[in-house]
Amino acid sequence: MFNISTQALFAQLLVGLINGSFYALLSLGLAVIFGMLNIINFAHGALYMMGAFCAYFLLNVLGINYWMALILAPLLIGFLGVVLERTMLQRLAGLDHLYGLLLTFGLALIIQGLFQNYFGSSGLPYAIPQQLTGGQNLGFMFLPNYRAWVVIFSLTICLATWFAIEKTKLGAYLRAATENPTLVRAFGVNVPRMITLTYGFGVGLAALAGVLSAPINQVRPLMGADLIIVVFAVVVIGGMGSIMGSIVTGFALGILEGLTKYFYPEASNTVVFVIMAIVLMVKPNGLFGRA
Amino acid sequence: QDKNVKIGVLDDMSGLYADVGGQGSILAAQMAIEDSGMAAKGWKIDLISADHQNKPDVGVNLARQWADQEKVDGIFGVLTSSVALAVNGVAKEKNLVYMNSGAATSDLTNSACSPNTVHWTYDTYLLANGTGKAVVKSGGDSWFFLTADYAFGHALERDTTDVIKANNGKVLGSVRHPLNSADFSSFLLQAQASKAKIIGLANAGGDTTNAIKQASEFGITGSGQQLAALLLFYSDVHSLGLKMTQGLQFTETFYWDLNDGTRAFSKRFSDRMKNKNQPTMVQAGIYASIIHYMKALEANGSNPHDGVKMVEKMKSMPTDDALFGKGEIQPNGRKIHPGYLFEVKKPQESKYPGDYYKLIATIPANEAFTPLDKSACALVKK
Amino acid sequence: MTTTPIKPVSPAAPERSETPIIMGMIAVLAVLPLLGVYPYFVMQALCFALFACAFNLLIGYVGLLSFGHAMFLGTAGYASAHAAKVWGLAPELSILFGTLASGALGVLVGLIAIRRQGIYFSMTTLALAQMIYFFYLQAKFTHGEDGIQGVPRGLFLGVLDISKPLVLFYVVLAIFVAGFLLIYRTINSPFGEILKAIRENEPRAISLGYRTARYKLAAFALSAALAGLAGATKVIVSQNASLTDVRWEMSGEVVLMTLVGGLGTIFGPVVGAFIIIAMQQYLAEFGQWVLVIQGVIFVACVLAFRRGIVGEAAKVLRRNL
Amino acid sequence: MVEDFILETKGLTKEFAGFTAVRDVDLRVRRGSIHALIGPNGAGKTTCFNLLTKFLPPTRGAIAYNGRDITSMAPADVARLGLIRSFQISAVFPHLTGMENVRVALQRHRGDNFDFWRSKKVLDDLNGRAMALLEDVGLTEFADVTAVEMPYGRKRALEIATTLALDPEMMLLDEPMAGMGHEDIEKVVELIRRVSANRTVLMVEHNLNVVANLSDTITVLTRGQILAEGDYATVSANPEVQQAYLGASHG
Amino acid sequence: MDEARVLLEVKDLQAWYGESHILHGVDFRVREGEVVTLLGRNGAGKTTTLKSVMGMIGKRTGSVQFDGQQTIGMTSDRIAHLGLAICPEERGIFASLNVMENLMLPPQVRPGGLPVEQIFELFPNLKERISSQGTKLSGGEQQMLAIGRILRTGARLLMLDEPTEGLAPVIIQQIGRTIARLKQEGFTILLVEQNFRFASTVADRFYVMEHGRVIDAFANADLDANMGKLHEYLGV
Ligand SMILES: Nc1ncnc2c1ncn2[C@@H]1O[C@H](COP(=O)(O)OP(=O)(O)OP(=O)(O)O)[C@@H](O)[C@H]1O
Ligand SMILES: Nc1ncnc2c1ncn2[C@@H]1O[C@H](COP(=O)(O)OP(=O)(O)OP(=O)(O)O)[C@@H](O)[C@H]1O
Ligand SMILES: [Mg+2]
Ligand SMILES: [Mg+2]
Repeated sequence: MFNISTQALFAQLLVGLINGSFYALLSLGLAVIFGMLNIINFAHGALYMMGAFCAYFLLNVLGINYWMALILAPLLIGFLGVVLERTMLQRLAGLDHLYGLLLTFGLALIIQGLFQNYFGSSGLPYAIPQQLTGGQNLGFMFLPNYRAWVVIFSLTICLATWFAIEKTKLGAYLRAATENPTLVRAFGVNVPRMITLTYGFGVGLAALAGVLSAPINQVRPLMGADLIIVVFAVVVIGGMGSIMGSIVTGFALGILEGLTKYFYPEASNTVVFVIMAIVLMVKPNGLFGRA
Repeated sequence: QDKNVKIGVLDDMSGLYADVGGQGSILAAQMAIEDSGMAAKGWKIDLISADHQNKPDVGVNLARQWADQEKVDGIFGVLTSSVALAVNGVAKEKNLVYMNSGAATSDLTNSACSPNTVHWTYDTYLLANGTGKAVVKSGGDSWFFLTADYAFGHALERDTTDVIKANNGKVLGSVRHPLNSADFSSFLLQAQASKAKIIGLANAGGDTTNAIKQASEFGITGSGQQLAALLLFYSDVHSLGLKMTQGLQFTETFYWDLNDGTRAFSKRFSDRMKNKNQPTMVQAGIYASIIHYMKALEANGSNPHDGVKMVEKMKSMPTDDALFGKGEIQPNGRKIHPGYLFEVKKPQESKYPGDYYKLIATIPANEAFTPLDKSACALVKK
Repeated sequence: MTTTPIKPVSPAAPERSETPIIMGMIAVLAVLPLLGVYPYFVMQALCFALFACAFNLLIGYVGLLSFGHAMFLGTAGYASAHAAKVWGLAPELSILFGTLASGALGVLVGLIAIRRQGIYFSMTTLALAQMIYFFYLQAKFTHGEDGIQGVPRGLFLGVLDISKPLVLFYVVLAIFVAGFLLIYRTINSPFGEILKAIRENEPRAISLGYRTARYKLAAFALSAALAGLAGATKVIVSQNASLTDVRWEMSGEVVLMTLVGGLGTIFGPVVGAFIIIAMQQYLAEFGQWVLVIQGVIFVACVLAFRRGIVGEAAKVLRRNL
Repeated sequence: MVEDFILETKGLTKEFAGFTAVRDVDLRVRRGSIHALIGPNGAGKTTCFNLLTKFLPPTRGAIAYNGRDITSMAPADVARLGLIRSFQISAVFPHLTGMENVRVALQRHRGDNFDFWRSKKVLDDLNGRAMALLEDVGLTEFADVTAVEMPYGRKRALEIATTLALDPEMMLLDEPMAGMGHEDIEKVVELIRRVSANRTVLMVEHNLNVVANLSDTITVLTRGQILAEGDYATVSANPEVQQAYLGASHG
Repeated sequence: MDEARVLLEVKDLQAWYGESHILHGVDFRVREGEVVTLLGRNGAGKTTTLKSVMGMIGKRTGSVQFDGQQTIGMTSDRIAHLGLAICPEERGIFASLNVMENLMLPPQVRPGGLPVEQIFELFPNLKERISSQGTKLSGGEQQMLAIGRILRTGARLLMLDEPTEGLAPVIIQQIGRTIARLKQEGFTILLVEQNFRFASTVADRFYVMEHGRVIDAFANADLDANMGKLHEYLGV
């Protein structure tokens, strides 16, 4: 098992990077919501799933293609997020974040349950868009075009988000509002609206990841359920509230997981927790976390 | 004579296998009760159902409660090996009839066999033997396994490996992936690097469908390597679509479009399903096992609530139904019937909705399951 | 970004003894099976109630949210199942062995986790629990997905035939009551007072000379052992030990039970456990709707009964419950 | 005459990432005295307290308490030696009542007790003493009020009562009067004077009246270093101190 | 002074924290360009009054007119945009922001705020610690930061809740000078102070509060004549 060929290793690293893009995109949304709004958004996986279903329906019912879905699905699901925030989460402002967790967990159950009732558990197919079928033979591996697109696209989105939040004043408002919303509001910032929109944005990111994954994975009601805990771990390892932390950790975890899949595949679902335990032992606030 | 009998369908209603069993299982049971015509003969057959959520302890609790409180006489269905084994113990303790359709583990009729248990539809031996043997014989003599890292996956890999070796094939390697892996590209690359002719998928449900989908994306199926799904259900093929699954070979014991009998049943079935789906072999197994149970009830004449007696009666009667044809139940509880090696049609070969499979080979009943003399079951007199 | 300590429901409620309510609760529980409630259901619920109480000891009174408590439930389960089935130990010894095993694991995990704060503590416990899960998944003696099936019951203390449902029921009830009273006493002990102070303001407690890490560790190990007692008892009841009990979902479930019942209340975890177990048991018939119904209940709970059922009752009655 | 110092530091230094908050401080506190540590904001007074009570590890230097080297002890252990601090930002147990706050401190006398099997009724013995302490700081009517609900000034008083409950040999008070009304200040000054009879007090305070009134010795810290030391008259006459701390009107 | 416009007029202001009724009808007014101080014992309701004016208390009734506009029903973010700003008692420095970010946080609601350089001139400590985490500052430095950041916003009415608490005498004097200068520049200041000595050097007028009501008022010029009463109210 240990006669590693560099070629195989390269291939694993690349594949890991691809998976990392999903982790990064999902954990980014979760980090925005958690770090900024102090809501542990357990519905993230369910909303990710809805993003994928949204793409499916846009295509199969309305004939709207993948590229439009990439824009429309996050908007639609993001709007749903805004509604959820306005009608439910908002009432939990100022409470311990356990309550947000319980509420979003309940929402996740409802959403997943409903989808399962109507679409069954084995899911629906969604084809790779015409323009991105096929792939490149890199010598050491065959890289599907679609996967290459996923890496590039999510990296772009991640960096743009990071810029929008860390390099503009928005990030400072959000962080401050987490600590003391009353005061930030008294400074003249419409905190409730900002929180609503941020939640909608985080949810939109989840939906975007869902659309991206639709052509790769079967569009299944439970596709997000197993992911949520891993993605949450990524956010913690990166350091809660750190946007860059979640992006870097997302990609890094993808790669490490890829290597684990090669050397000790049985443990590939556990490796993230091993890393989390080690990181928290050495750096109590995560890799990029503020003390 | 007491003509009141209550049976329960215990299955995954909300989880990964809800399409394989789920609501369809309940419908199959209802149809069996109706078709048996027992009501006309003065029998009152009650049906209840519940979701075991794929958790053994939930399954055990429900089964026990059914026995104690609901006075259930027989439990049917029970997908997922771990739950199936757990319920097996309760059925024996409470002296129920337990007819499993859906669990893969061949332990049910070997080390864990019980005088209360009949294992109907398929098991790992059949899957390994059916698919493994046929594929090796048709030239797929070098294998690489993607195995789900749990008892079922291990058993499937082990059994298939035995079959491959017995047929002069070889196994070049395997990876054991955790249950519910979303991404298979890494494993697929390893499989690709092995240069094995056949990539055997020793997993189930979402793992299998994702692996198949990604194999096509990575151009594996186009590059000379072939996938063999060791456990694939009609519902999986239906959900993946023919484009993705074309050319896949696998074993089932029931296909809706197999003969007139299956077609007639399936038509009635799909008309009554909310999503108009055709029955899976698991659902068909529930139907057939209940039909046989009803026949035994009638033939029995004495106490219908005595599980061991009922199962003995069933073993003593040959089985015959429209879905699985003629067969028998062996002393170890194994229901014997033929298996079928199918190949998924190309999209252009499919003539009408649901026309998915090509029959490649029939595995005769006497070869499909563990030979009695090899059974580890204590009920088998040697 | 630390978890703000969960506030006690009615901090200034006049001190009134809970003894009559506790007696009442025990009395009700004791007659349940005689009233036709299915004894196995009550036993199952009692085990989870004890589990939730143990968990609540940490979150409600020390302010530590463990998100890996399933590891203690499951460890004790496997340990006692193995002891009973493979070594043939008597049931009470198996339970004791399981409890001790979880207590010991609690000390180990506590040593690592206790120094982390808030969500990072929760995540450390989750991470360790997942590693433990992986160990049980791979270890031979647990039989992976199939679990340890058919655990024998035998004679409790050499005299009580616990294969009889009613005998078993009263044994389980006795174990639950013992565990519950121990927790109740702990909360109302001098030790418990210090725990509350630590939850409220740890640096201040340190500056008063309390070695808070030791207190937290002691509380953690105690909670782990009691969770273990619940897990071991559960195995004797259901006669199998499976991976379900070590999954993270189980750790989540105990959080739910406690929240639904009322965090930091005395009776909340018991009520919460009964509700959730009843839901699982009785909703099972609704098949595919189980998830949706559960979800609706959680959402309703958070929106309408934020303090949990017992917490809301306590507020209305203006007393500690 | 050999002077009896209860607390001595040698070259005490604390650096935070690229910033030295406390630099080479040799502080000596005479037993039985009231010693004030004053200095402009950010001079390092609170940091000093944190170092002395081990809430922060020093970068360099040594601390001796009662002749014993405590440089590498844990904070709780330092407290057990009788060196108790209060906090600049008021530190109470918010959801405990006044009485319970004080009782938690009184419980320390019972030693390291993990007696989770005993009823808390055993603590009722402490109620009398707790009530007396609350009375000392004028909090009698707040005995059953939870600390969150108390006005700020009361919380400070409660904190002092809690500190006193441990009967410390040496008390470190960080701005005990901050946020208090005039009457309360006078009360607390009296209280400190009274309780200092057989103990040592080291305090940080910006209220110069209080400092002048109470302290035997004053150490002035600026930018982490000792600028001057002596009684109030000496220190306040020092032009450097005037410039750095007292400001123009104190010429 | 008398001709100056009334900038803030509070009438029969009542406020509640949850169930507890804290303010029982507060009346006072502040003219443009004035420095007015609220005095009173601990717990008299001074802080609550400031927060109610700012709209930071959930339940309040009565009338609060700012510049002729009724604000009692507005949310605090809208009130802020009218040109009010608060420096809270507990300072409200954000741990997740560094000093500069804390300083730059409040949005500018109007032109005419102090430029950052001037704020650093007033509080040189802040400049030195510019990239420290906000809550790592010493107590006094945090107080400076809390005052500094609302000077930037251009708000015309500054409400300072015990701004001298925990500050060294030299800084208190500096704050005194700052307030004088702000007044010159046309800012109006509503102050809450325990430090009577300081208040007497900066304020034009005083209101005395007790039990959630204003019970007395006098101008700085009449201070000597009122010392006896003050002693009774505050124990000065
Ligand atoms: N944890 C820390 N990290 C970085 N810098 C710190 C930390 N703690 C304190 N400082 C800095 O060290 C300096 C001294 O702080 P300290 O709190 O000791 O001052 P102080 O003398 O108590 O002032 P004040 O009278 O305002 O309370 C300050 O400039 C502060 O910003
Ligand atoms: N969050 C709160 N919940 C309940 N009561 C409160 C709360 N905050 C303050 N109070 C009460 O309201 C009353 C007025 O408090 P406020 O803070 O306005 O007084 P203050 O005059 O500013 O006193 P101080 O000089 O101590 O700051 C006090 O009796 C206090 O106990
Ligand atoms: Mg200080
Ligand atoms: Mg105040």
